[in-house]
Amino acid sequence: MGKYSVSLKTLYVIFLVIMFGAFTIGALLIVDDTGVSRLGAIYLERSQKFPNISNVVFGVYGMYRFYDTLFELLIFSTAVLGITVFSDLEPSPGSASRRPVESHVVSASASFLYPIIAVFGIYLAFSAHLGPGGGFAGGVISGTGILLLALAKGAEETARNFREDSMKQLEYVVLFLALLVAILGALYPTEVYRDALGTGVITLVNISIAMKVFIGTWAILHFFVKHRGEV
Amino acid sequence: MLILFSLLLLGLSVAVLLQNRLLNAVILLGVFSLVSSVIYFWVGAPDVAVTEGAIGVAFVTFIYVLALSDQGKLHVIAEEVPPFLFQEKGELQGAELEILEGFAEKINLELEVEFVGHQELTSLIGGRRADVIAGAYFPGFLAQEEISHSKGYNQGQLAKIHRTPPGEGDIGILAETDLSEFTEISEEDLSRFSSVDEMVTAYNEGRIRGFISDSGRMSASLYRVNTTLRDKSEIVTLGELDYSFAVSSGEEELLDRLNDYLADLTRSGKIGELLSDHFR
Amino acid sequence: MTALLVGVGSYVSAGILSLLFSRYRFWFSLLGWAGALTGASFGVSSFLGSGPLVGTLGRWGILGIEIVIDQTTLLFSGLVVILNIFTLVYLRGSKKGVFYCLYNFLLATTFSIAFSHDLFNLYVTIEFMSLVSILLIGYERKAYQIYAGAKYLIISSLAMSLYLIGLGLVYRAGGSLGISELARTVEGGTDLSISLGLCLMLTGLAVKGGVFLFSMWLPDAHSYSDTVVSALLSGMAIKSGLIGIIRVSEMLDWSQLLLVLGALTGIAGAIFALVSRKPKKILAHSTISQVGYILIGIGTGTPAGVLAASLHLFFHGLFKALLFLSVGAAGVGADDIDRARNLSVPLTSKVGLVVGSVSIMAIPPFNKYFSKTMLVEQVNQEWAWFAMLAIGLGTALYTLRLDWALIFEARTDWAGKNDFVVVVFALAVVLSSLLAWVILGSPEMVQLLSLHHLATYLVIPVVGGFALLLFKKKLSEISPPDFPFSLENSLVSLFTGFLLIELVLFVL
Amino acid sequence: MSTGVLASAISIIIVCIGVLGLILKRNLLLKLLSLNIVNTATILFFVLVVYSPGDRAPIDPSPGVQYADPLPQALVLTSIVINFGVLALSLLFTMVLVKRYHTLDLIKIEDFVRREFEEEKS
Repeated sequence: MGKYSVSLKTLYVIFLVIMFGAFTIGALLIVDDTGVSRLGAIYLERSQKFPNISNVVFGVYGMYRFYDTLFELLIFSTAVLGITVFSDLEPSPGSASRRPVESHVVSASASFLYPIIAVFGIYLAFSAHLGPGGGFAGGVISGTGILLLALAKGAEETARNFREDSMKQLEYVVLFLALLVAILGALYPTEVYRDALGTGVITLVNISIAMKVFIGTWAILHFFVKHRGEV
Repeated sequence: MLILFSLLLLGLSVAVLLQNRLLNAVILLGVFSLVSSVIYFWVGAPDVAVTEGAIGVAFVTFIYVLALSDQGKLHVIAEEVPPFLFQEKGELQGAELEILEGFAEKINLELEVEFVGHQELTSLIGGRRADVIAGAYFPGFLAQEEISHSKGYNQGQLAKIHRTPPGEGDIGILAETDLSEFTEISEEDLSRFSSVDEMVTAYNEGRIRGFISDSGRMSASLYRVNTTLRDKSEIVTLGELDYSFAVSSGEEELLDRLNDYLADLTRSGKIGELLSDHFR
Repeated sequence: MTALLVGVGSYVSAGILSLLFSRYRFWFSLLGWAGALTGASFGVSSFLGSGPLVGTLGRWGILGIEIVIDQTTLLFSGLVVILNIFTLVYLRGSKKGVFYCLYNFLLATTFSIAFSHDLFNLYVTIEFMSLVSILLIGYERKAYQIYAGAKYLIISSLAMSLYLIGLGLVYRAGGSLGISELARTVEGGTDLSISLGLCLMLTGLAVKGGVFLFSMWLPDAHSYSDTVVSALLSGMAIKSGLIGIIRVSEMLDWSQLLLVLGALTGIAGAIFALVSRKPKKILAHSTISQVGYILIGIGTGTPAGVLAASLHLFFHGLFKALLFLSVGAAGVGADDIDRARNLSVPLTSKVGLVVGSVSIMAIPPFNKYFSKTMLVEQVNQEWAWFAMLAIGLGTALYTLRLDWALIFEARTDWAGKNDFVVVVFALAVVLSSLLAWVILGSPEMVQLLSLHHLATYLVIPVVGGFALLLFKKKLSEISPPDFPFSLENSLVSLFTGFLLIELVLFVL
Repeated sequence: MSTGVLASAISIIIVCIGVLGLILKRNLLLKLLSLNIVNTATILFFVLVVYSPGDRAPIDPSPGVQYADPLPQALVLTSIVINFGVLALSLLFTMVLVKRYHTLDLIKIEDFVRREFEEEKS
């Protein structure tokens, strides 16, 4: 009986999921979308007005809808905050003893590779309004690069070199900046995005986002390195 | 081309869910993100591709891999039963230790032994927190469908000790032990205990009229509690059993290699030497 | 626009500052409250000046994020501000800076949801709300809190994925994200294509909004967490999903579907509340039950019905938070009400419980009476009316059962943990019924106070009391089942709910 | 039917597979992996649903050329980050649960949790 009822439930679940899929795919196929005029076309059209922003995607998330991006940043900060709240969790005894392998080759190649990765990340952040990239991707790439250093030189030493505590405060200062830009950008859009400083404001915002994401990425990675192999 | 890549993605998603080993699933998930990132490039969304590449492929995979337990170790969990596997002055000892050390060396893993209570064994192996159950394990020791056991390396008996005349009370037995292979004592007469030591104490206090255990555990316990059985007792052998190891039932590969290794030991005769060293 | 920016800006800054300078966390949070109050009053003055208003953030025209200021906005932002001050004073300095930071972020995002009139902005703010909520649920790191948080997180993440799929369909067919833009498109005639996408979005929002079958995560999350967190989650966080439903239903006429869901939610929630034995669990299930009324209100489809739903949402937020705070202040949230004789409840909590209970039972001069009577006036279908009667009876039953245990059976603790915030809050809840006068004006109020309504709402509790006397023994033998609320089964019931939506949509 | 629609239909199927895994797998970590699949496939759907063959990346647009719709791309960037946040926190919570109960089996965890809650309050 036990086995039978389990398989019945599985069948029911499969039925439900198939119904869901059929509904959604049906909704997709039923609609003939030729001739629908979408907002995207208008964004493309308007992009001529802001010649210093040639990446239209950046225009959308960095200018027209920066308020959403503010919440995106808040979400990332909250994730980092959550990790920080739990970071005084005791690592289990087994995992503390697992020291990274200290080999000269790894260590040397890490210190050689890391600057390249970091420069690439910074480049992505700087050029977000011109080409693909963005502060977020740049920050994550530079932050993940540190993992190399952390694995080669030991997480604790890397953490000490980065002065984690003061960095975290910097992260929230950046959040303030983003808040300011979101508010001012909503109140005085043209002044902020074109007249006041030209590309300056945008690049500044992007670089600070990258900085913030970089710090956050490191904080998350540090937590997981400390609690390695616990799941 | 786009359709081809989407179908590849579909295949990958199925493959992720069919994996038994978590690490493989995680790495396949990384590949899944990579392919989706390629699709973004293809459909003219380089911004999304770069972000997905940075977060989905690199960052998320790193976090998962860091969080997953080290796969370079053979985690053995065991109940402490001298002389099978036990600790003395902080040093691991026992016949099983020698077998497992040899095995771990053969498959290039580092041996890690953790002693746990007998009731935690099932959940630890079921949650893949450990690879092998040791410590005088025998088939029927844990009533669990999700465990497969290896070949035996040593013979033992399942024995029942009871008072003569029997008198009142239940028969004590270890929790989770499945007796259906050996005897027909009905469930109502049994009361379950979490260790043999407790059963010996209960027996001496007269709370139970007898108890059932395997010979290895029984003598270890009598030795440890350092007591003799109080009343006049009779020992009945219920059946023969094979001491062996157990792995989680998904780990067929590990089980095969363990069986091969045990067969090698038997063939070369090493097992006999080893056992005579430890079981005098 | 200024109202939204001032409110959200001050809450976010208060959050960050109380993390950075955690010594002054209380004062920063108080400043944040003052800012939000200013923002909300800007909103009120704008509404009084020029009526309901739809605008875009940043004067970008249709390219920006659409926001709205109408009665729903004002009621919900007012709810946020009121709950904020009472929970803040209740907390005083008892938690660390991190908690205050998360607390302010939660307020910021719910405040923002009140104004949001853009489908993607709703998605982002609601996701942020749930992320902050789960950290607050698991804040004390008890294993059961962590489990409840993880369950909520997984289910809501899946739900928001469904929302995003629906959004994709809607954007493909409608070409816009602003709700009033889309509503214009729908009038143009691409009705079916958009409505299928909106169904998926409705599913996502229903998971957030505490609709039965969709949010089976809710009882665990709301009853396992800390008092203030429970009060905030039940009082306002789940309301953000309902605000989403209100906004989305501006585009389509969903009356049949929402009425069915509302009746189901109300009755099932009441049944579960009736068989539960722990005060916090009862209150959590009661939240689900009350969501039923709100859905019925939205389902009437008339502006007055939606106003009644918003008003109910506002009042429910107040008295449910009051009940959670009273129970939490007494520290009896997880005790068995059948063994209430061993408990002692401080006097202030008893006062709070009395006010909360008469409000939830819709006894005439108290706040819920007005919103519920407005609802009844708007509902046309006979069966929906009977469903509401059943919900009302169920509410009376479980409320009286709770009151019997915690007010009469439990000893009164005169000296101990009296917390006068609860009494002040209770006073505020009593006074809140005046708001109904302000919003409706006197002619409608006189209509609502007609004799047969008054009689109905006095009779229901009496009937409920008698029924309770008869069935009390029987009730204490039942213990509520746990299995519908496990992660796996909640997911199954989510998709069952989706199937129900499909059925109602295609069959009726 | 355009390739974009077909590909987005396939991504819906991937969502369905992820949901099946999410419901039927007992292992908590596999559940998280399935959730990850669902979220990634959703994002893919969102981008593909407005794709038409020959779209170019919307960078430095000039009139008369066909470009991909920039709006979904911008929105999706946000939801990638959101999904990351969800993943990080759920992994953190999983870690805490595993540390406490030494198992990834969700049914066992639920059992332990209920028992613990009852014991603490009685």
